[in-house]
Amino acid sequence: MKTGIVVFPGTWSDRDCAHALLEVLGEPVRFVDYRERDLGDLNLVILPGGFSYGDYLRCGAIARFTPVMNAVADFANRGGLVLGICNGFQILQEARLLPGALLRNASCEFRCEWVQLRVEQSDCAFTVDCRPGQVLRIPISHGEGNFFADPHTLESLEANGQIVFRYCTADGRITPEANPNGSLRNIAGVANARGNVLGLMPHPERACEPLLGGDDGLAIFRSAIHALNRVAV
Amino acid sequence: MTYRAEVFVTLKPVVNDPAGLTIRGGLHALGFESVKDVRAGKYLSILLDEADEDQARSRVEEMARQLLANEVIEDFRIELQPEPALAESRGGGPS
Amino acid sequence: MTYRAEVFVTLKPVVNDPAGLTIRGGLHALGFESVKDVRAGKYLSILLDEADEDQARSRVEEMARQLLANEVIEDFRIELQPEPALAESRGGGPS
Amino acid sequence: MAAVIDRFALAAVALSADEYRAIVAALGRDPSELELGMFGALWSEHCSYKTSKALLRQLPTEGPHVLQGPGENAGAVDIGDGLAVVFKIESHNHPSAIEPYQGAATGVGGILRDVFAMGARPIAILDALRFGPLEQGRNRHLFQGVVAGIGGYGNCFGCPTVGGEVYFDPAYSDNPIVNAMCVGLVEHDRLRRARADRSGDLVLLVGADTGRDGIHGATFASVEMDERSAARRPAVQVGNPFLEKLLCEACLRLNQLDGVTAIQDLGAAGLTSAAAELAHRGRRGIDIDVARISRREREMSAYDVMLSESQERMLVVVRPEAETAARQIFDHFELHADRVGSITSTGRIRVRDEGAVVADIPLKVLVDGVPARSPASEVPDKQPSLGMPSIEEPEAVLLDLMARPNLRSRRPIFRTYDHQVQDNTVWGPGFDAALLRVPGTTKGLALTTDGNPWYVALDPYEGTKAAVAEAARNIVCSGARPLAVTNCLNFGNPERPFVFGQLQESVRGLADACRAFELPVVSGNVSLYNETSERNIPPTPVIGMVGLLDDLALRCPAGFQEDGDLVFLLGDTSEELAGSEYWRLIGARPEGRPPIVSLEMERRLQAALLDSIGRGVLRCAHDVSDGGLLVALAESALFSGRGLRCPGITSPVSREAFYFGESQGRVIVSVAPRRVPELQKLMAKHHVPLHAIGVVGGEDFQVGSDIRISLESLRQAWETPF
Ligand SMILES: Nc1ncnc2c1ncn2[C@@H]1O[C@H](COP(=O)(O)OP(=O)(O)O)[C@@H](O)[C@H]1O
Ligand SMILES: [Mg+2]
Repeated sequence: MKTGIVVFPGTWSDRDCAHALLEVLGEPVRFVDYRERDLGDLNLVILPGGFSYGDYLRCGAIARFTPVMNAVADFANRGGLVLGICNGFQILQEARLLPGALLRNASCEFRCEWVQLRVEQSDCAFTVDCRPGQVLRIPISHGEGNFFADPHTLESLEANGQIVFRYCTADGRITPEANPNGSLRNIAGVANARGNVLGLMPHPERACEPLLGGDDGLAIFRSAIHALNRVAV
Repeated sequence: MTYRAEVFVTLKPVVNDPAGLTIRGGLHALGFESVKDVRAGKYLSILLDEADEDQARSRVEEMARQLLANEVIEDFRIELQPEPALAESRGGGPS
Repeated sequence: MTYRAEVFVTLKPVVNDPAGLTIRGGLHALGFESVKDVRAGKYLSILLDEADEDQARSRVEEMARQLLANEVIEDFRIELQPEPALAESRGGGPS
Repeated sequence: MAAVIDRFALAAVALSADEYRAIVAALGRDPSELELGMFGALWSEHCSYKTSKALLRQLPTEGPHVLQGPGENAGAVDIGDGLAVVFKIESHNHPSAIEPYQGAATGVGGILRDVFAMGARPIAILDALRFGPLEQGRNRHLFQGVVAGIGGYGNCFGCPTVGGEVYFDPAYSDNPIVNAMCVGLVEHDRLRRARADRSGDLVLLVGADTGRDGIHGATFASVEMDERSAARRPAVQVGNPFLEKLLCEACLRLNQLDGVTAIQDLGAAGLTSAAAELAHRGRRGIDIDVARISRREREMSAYDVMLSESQERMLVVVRPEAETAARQIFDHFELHADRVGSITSTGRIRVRDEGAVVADIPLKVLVDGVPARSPASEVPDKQPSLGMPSIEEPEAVLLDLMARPNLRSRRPIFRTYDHQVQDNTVWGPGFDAALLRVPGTTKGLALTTDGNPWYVALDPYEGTKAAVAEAARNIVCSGARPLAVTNCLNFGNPERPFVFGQLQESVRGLADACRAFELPVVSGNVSLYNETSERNIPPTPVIGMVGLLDDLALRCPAGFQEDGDLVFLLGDTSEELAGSEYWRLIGARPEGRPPIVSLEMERRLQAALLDSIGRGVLRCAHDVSDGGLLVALAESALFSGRGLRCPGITSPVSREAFYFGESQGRVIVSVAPRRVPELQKLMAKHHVPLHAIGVVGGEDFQVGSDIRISLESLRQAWETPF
């Protein structure tokens, strides 16, 4: 497997993702510049967190038009695995590869803290290693992670099983108190209909080592690796 | 009487505007070469009850001065109209 | 010809507006009790060279549709005037 | 004196008539307007340290691990494995008072540039803040704006904010304190000095276009604020953390390139200061052509360009043959670079505008020539220690204390800061010191800032000593060994004798404490003239400290770990209540003698702690500081959600002093019962007093018959929102 980590101007969790994959999981990675147009050598593409173009107009709005995004769209349409983390999630939505939008946090404040996620779907490529209902502890770090979609879209997301993670309490309950940003229905991560593109606000790459507070994030990367191996077999 | 005030807050011309510059760069990259300058600001639409238009205007000016803008780096402009058909005042509701 | 376009980007009425709510709270705390609702949006002032007003307007509409607003959550409105006395076009210069 | 140079012109550049005469004498002629502006900037307090320089000479700055002491953009200390830690703290008080968000944001931007100018990757930010009480709307506005601005810049840039401190006192109402510290890492052989020592090198100006930003910001930070300053040219600007991120990545890549001589950030006094210091450090001269500089605005004069303080700009000095390679790096990051001049052998800074020479000054005069100021000073008499008021209800007092703005949980603040980005944060904010992994090693860096303002206000010498001791204690509690110090001296108007006296005493305390702990001071910053309408801030030194932990596996947490563990107090308590939070809670007058640090005892305590932590004897260690013993115990309980039972402690001093006094040199620790004999032996060996306190466990916090509170009520008090 080979993972590409896309670097836009202003991206910062590129190095963290590379650390998690390479140093913790021993998976080869390569950084992909936003001007590149060819992802032919890759099996997994990560759009990491950060503030692409400063997030000045809208998170992800400008990054979405960089050359690499055409390649990412092609890659996704061919069934390649694409993971958007935080700013990467926002970029995928701007590019219409994922539904909905992310508004300012309801508190209007940035939030950096550990949260719990309930795995809602285990047939998404990024959760094949998880049980439905499993609770993962992973940090968030964002000012605009408040998931919004119109009622029609929401219903179809529910119906198609595209809601992959929801914010929950430590024992897996979906409550308003467990929702750190005001997201509709506590949605923390959604997939496309085909299940090969996932976007989530929390940062799994920050939860890969007990030394740093926990390693539940590994489940997401390992799932992708296993999903790919399965296809390859 | 209910009024709708629109407040436009912009950075003073002498102040640098990173957001405006970055948006201009984004427009150029999209092929909108004719764009020479972009300044980014805030737009606030405020619904308020006041006795008359003068009073409404002077209240909104106070708000802008105290909270909505920082005159060290920002300018603001206010536009005001009466909001006629507002049956009921809905909290966070839209116009 | 040089035109100045003003683009107002607002959240759609069905989308809730945390920034607007927070500002309303701030205004109430400052004693501006008459404020019933605040909606927060973006204000962009764009200077561009185009052949005529129609073309300028349609270009700015394209910009708004493609980049400046996200139609999933936002609406926009455009106002346009010719910018008369602009002697010289310098990169990041203010008007 | 030339007719044009009147009192007002000098006031505009904040120079005295004597200083003007010194300039004329050195140049052998009257300075031009631009030259006078350049002198005003470089001879300002902010750039020249003319009032504090002589005092700062007392500080120890050398040590076996010091790779770079004061005098460069930041200090650097060896941490083994070929790596160096680079750090510095700086103030942005004045801009933050005017525009709190942008003032604080650009403060973070400035200190980040100091660190990556040294070739180091910034790995952590800390912020030390002081405000007036939040009951006043303006203070709340400043507080919220500053916190949002620090997060806004650091979060976007991608450097974690891992620690700091926030205190509230009416004395800071007009004049908040905003200090930011940045810590970076670099390989020894990539540590870069901002020193242009080769004639013929090219000077590139990279980053933002130059606007009329903060012209005379440097002088502005050196005179008191008054009503007029609001009407001056806006001295606050809008930070661009996105551009700074690109600049940083470009500089780090540039740092790997052969043929790059020096990198220098543009800060106070802009291009004038950057160019002059760069060339002067290398004993060279520099030519600048202002016509080549990209501007943001029309009709900017040479004066505007040379003195602009536009943010997010760097000077890069390269050999001519390296220019192309350097430009490739800038192009990669879509950064704009102008070639604005060259390094010469003249020893002068020469500024040209469209061919004409508009300034020509010997660097020795401009950079080093300012006559030192030694204002009159007045050192107050030592205060007597005061008698104790007695308390009726310790439980109510404890709950009140936990909820006080100065003691309650800082989580509402630090959860708005990204404290994890870069994947090295072992412990973020919330404990004694933050702990970061040194990537690629088993080592950790412990980071803290400290400076209890009330002790310093009561006694600048003792208070500053205490700040150093507390910082070191915080580091040691995590298991790390203190390495070196940075400091920010925030004081009032030094032309007032009592203020200069405070500064003198404070620096003396800093020097004595650093010597006692063998801690070199490798960088720092002085912020004077924190005076508004004749009201001066209390003396506010802030100590930033970095410590090294050789093996992260040996780190020691601050919260109780296991039920049944035994809790001890290390160190002795005296009848000391003046300056404590309890003192303010009961409304006592701000007078008396603050807690006094015995440097000798403190050294023993810290050695004993490191010894015990190194042997794995301790389960937790937490320093007893603001609020006193019970507050420290309550915090250790809340950190981990484990209760505490103290069977009734026999207090060697009055109950008030024991429970709520802030005697220094004390730490609470917990140990597994079977290791108690070892602990006793170690403390005996180091001659550190050991007092049994209680047992970890349960849902309650219980002290004899005085206190029995559920952890939940403690938590509620502690988590009172701001
Ligand atoms: N402004 C701030 N930014 C980040 N962290 C902060 C800030 N203020 C306080 N903290 C963190 O909160 C904790 C408590 O602060 P403080 O009471 O000053 O600690 P201590 O007494 O151990 O020095 C520390 O971990 C500190 O780093
Ligand atoms: Mg402390």
